Amino acid sequence: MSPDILDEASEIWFGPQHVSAHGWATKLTLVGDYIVECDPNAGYFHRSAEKCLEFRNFRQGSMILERICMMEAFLAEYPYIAAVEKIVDLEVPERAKIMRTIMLEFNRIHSLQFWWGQFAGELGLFAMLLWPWVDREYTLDAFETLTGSRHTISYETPGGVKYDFTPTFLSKMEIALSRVKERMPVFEDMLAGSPTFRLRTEGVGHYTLKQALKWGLSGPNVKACGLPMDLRKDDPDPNLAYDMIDWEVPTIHNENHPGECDAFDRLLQRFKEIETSLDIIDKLLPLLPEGPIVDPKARAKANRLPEGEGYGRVEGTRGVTTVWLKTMEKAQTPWRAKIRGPCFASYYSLKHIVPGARFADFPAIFGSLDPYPGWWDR
Amino acid sequence: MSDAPGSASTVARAVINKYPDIESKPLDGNKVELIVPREKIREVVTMLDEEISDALPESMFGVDLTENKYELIYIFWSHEGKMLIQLRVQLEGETPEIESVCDIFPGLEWHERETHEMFGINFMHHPDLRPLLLPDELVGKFPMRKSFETDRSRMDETGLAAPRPRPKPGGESS
Amino acid sequence: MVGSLGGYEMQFDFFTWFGGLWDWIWGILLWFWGIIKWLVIWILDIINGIWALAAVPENFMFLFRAVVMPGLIFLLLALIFTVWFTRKIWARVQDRRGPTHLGKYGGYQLFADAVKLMAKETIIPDKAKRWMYRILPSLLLIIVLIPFAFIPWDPYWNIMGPPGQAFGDLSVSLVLIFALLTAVPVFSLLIGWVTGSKYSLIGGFRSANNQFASEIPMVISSVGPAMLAGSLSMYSIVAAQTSIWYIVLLPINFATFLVASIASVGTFPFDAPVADSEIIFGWRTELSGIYFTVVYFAEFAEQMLYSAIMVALFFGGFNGLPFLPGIVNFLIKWLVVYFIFTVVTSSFYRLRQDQIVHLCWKYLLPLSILNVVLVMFAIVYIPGLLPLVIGG
Amino acid sequence: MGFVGNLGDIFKILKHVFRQVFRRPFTYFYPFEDRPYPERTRGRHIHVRENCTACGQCVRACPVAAIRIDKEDKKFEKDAALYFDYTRCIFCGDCVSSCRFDALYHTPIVDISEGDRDDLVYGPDKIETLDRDPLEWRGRRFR
Repeated sequence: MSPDILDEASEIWFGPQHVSAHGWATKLTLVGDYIVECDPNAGYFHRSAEKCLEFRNFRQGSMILERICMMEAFLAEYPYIAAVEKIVDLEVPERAKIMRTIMLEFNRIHSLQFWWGQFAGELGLFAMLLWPWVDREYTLDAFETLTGSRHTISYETPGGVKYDFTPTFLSKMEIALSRVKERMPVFEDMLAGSPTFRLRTEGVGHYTLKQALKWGLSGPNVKACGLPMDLRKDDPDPNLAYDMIDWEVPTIHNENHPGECDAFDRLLQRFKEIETSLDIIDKLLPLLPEGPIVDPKARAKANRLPEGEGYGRVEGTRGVTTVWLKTMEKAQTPWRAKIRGPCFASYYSLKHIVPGARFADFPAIFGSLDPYPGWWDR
Repeated sequence: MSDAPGSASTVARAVINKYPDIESKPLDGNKVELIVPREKIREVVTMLDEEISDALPESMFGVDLTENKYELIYIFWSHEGKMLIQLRVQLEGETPEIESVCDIFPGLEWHERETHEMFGINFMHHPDLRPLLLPDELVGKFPMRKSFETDRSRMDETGLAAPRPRPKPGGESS
Repeated sequence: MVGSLGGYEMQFDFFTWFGGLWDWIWGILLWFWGIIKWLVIWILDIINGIWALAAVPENFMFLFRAVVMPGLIFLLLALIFTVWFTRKIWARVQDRRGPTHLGKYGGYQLFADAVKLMAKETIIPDKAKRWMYRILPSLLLIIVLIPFAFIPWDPYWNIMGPPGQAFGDLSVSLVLIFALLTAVPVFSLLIGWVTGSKYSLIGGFRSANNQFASEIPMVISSVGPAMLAGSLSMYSIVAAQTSIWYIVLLPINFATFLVASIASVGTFPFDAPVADSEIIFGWRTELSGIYFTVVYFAEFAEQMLYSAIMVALFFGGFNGLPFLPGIVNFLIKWLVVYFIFTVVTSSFYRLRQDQIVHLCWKYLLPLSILNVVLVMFAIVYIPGLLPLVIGG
Repeated sequence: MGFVGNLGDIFKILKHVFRQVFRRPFTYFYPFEDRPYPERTRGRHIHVRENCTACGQCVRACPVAAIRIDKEDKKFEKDAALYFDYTRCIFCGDCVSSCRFDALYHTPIVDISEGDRDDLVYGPDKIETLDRDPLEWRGRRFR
């Protein structure tokens, strides 16, 4: 930055008590209407989840993880379970694998429904803020029928699943999914089709694929650049059922800037993500066999784990979510647990994406990266 | 050079024949682990950056092994080769020092800041090592170390109270 | 002989002086009483004069109209109804219920809000300029309420009275309304600047920028009906629309007027001055208590005013169903236009400040100028247009 | 994408919004109306003293140590009094799943709000019954 620009720059805190920045803060250096420097500040949500994990045994650990990101509780707690299952080899019954995959995809749809509303609210249209959240009520109702709680579901345990699918749950899921399918064209008109939306998001928050990978971005923020990097296809987890059906990873290939993406491409990418999830659930439901839902010896084996390190990974709605566990011989609690959230990288990447944009673009850029403070503060 | 999926071992072999004193240990699937000495970390990371075109710096974190012995683990993922490279660095001393790699992979900048404030591992040439997550009163106390005592008044009520057989390296762990 | 005190000769007879003191004091009191009496009499004369003036039926009717019926009381009640109506529409657009708990359909919610807001403590930030912080909000509300005097609600029952009367409708009331409304951006800029916070400063500049850019297309697109009716007085424009409403002849003009009025009020699509996801509440961030109430009402009064002008210019104010009194026609049309105004504003995303200005200067302005040119040619070359338009 | 295209989009959006305005809103009057809770809802607990054998499994299973057991206070021959601390409880359902003698159940009652914190510690008398004093406020029954 040439020094003479900075002397007439003014600093504004897009601060923690801000209407649309609840729980995080960024120091923006403004020259006129343009942002010259952006310094994201983390730590407002820090509840030391990693230290708490050192005091929880292996059945209770996943409950801390699902409270880090309420929007994708199934997806947040699964890496911990996968890490435990890598350390001690529990054989997960077939039915549990398919139920887990169905619920992960159902949770991805729920998280994207939330994101539609939040992004539209940040851009100013409060009608579009509440319409997807009305559909979300049906999804949460289905979650509550299955597990008993809307957000903090604690559904998966090492070795399988806690609650079984009941006919009422299947009918409620059917209602929720048909509601998503039927409302999709309406939301496409209101979001992608709205001229004011295109004015606010085209060419905003622009980065190339190379930069995205260097910052550690993953998930829809990278697939929008055209790279089909999806953990469900790259590193299929043995205890999930993604490799049982054939589906392909949705990506966006924008012709006027091929290897790059901006806020509008990320929106189109998330529309495709929802269609893929719906398609996966429709394919998996008929394959659901009868049988036990949890490995009978799971309780005994998962009580004290042998020495070892496990690295559980899952493709969350916002990117790759991973948990790394290290356990000592015959210890009830992990020696060290590292949680890596997808939004850790997307919040950091604001530091490079935002300079150059206008002050009014900041909510659009921030909203399009689909951030969640729980992930970078843990 | 991204080629057949089985390329994790080829990348590891390329690194080994360039730096003989690194030993590698294949993990399950397409993952490989390299034990890297402290002073060679920058060279290995730059070499990884050139070898793998689309390396994703997934995470970097520290592990406290009591008695001032720490371990740094860098994890990189590549979509082309579908491989995961894990670098492990052993560290010694009250506040160990290591070169920072955040100019090669900017994604690790905040990981290094967090490890610095949680474990007290100093990263040389890091642009701004301010505390990332901790409130002011915890800065400098390195809470993630095993020696950081926590409130254990209600430990007996949880099911964890049973004495856990642990290797007795001296330090009293969680 | 001067009083003797046991044989001493006194140069100054104290006792007679003391005896006279009482009369002196009594004189002062009388003098005071004279002033007070004069003052009271003077006030009574003034009241008497006013009463003599007001007792004249014509003046009294003007006072009654100005204060009660289409004037102050009616406006405040209409204002409160508008706020309630807007909140209900926003709620229905967002698939929820809006105010419900107080009153049958949340009717008393607005009175409760008004009382609460006035009772709230007014926190004046220390960086604010104190006396300007106190005066400006009320000035803003005055400026926005005055133009309501020139709106022709009813052929006889509007504030300015029928043309023949003493106060007769001004021949340039359309120009006067827009002259008053140009002061609004000045006040929003000043309030934003005076309250001293960075966010409100940005909001103030944005609102001024926004309104300058949108007022010109609005004024130009109101020239169309004036040319058709052949006069600049609101009353005669409305009177000329007996046979045909001008929206039928000038749909584009109505469209540019609607978009420009939305931009100059600063509601949703052109929401930069009050962008709550960026600069918390724009230039109104630091106001609280009674000042916030006044400014909040000023915004809704502005929306009411613009929809009333639209009804007068394009929907033929009090011309409508013959059996209904003029003011009822006007109110029904005003309700419909206000409904359209609110629903249109709550269905688009917020535009950036430069995009708003870009839209106003590059699209609205040429469109409204083109429209004026069209009306000119239509008047000259289309034979049947003039008698049709002049109407009764 | 062209002026006419934008105009078409604008009218499509207005059609959606107009159709939404005249639809029945989704929300309901919460304190007076309520949504049907499914039977698996993890609300407040009910402790059945007859089946309880004071084994303390629930105390160990709780991740946040929200249950305190008092073994001396017996009502039947081999049971114990439980104190549920609802300020700490996260409603995860581990205690219910770890109780082998069916002595603990969840109920779909989720609105347990109290005046001060120590009322939230449900003692043995409060944890067994579902009835609680109705909440009256300004002439309206909330509970």
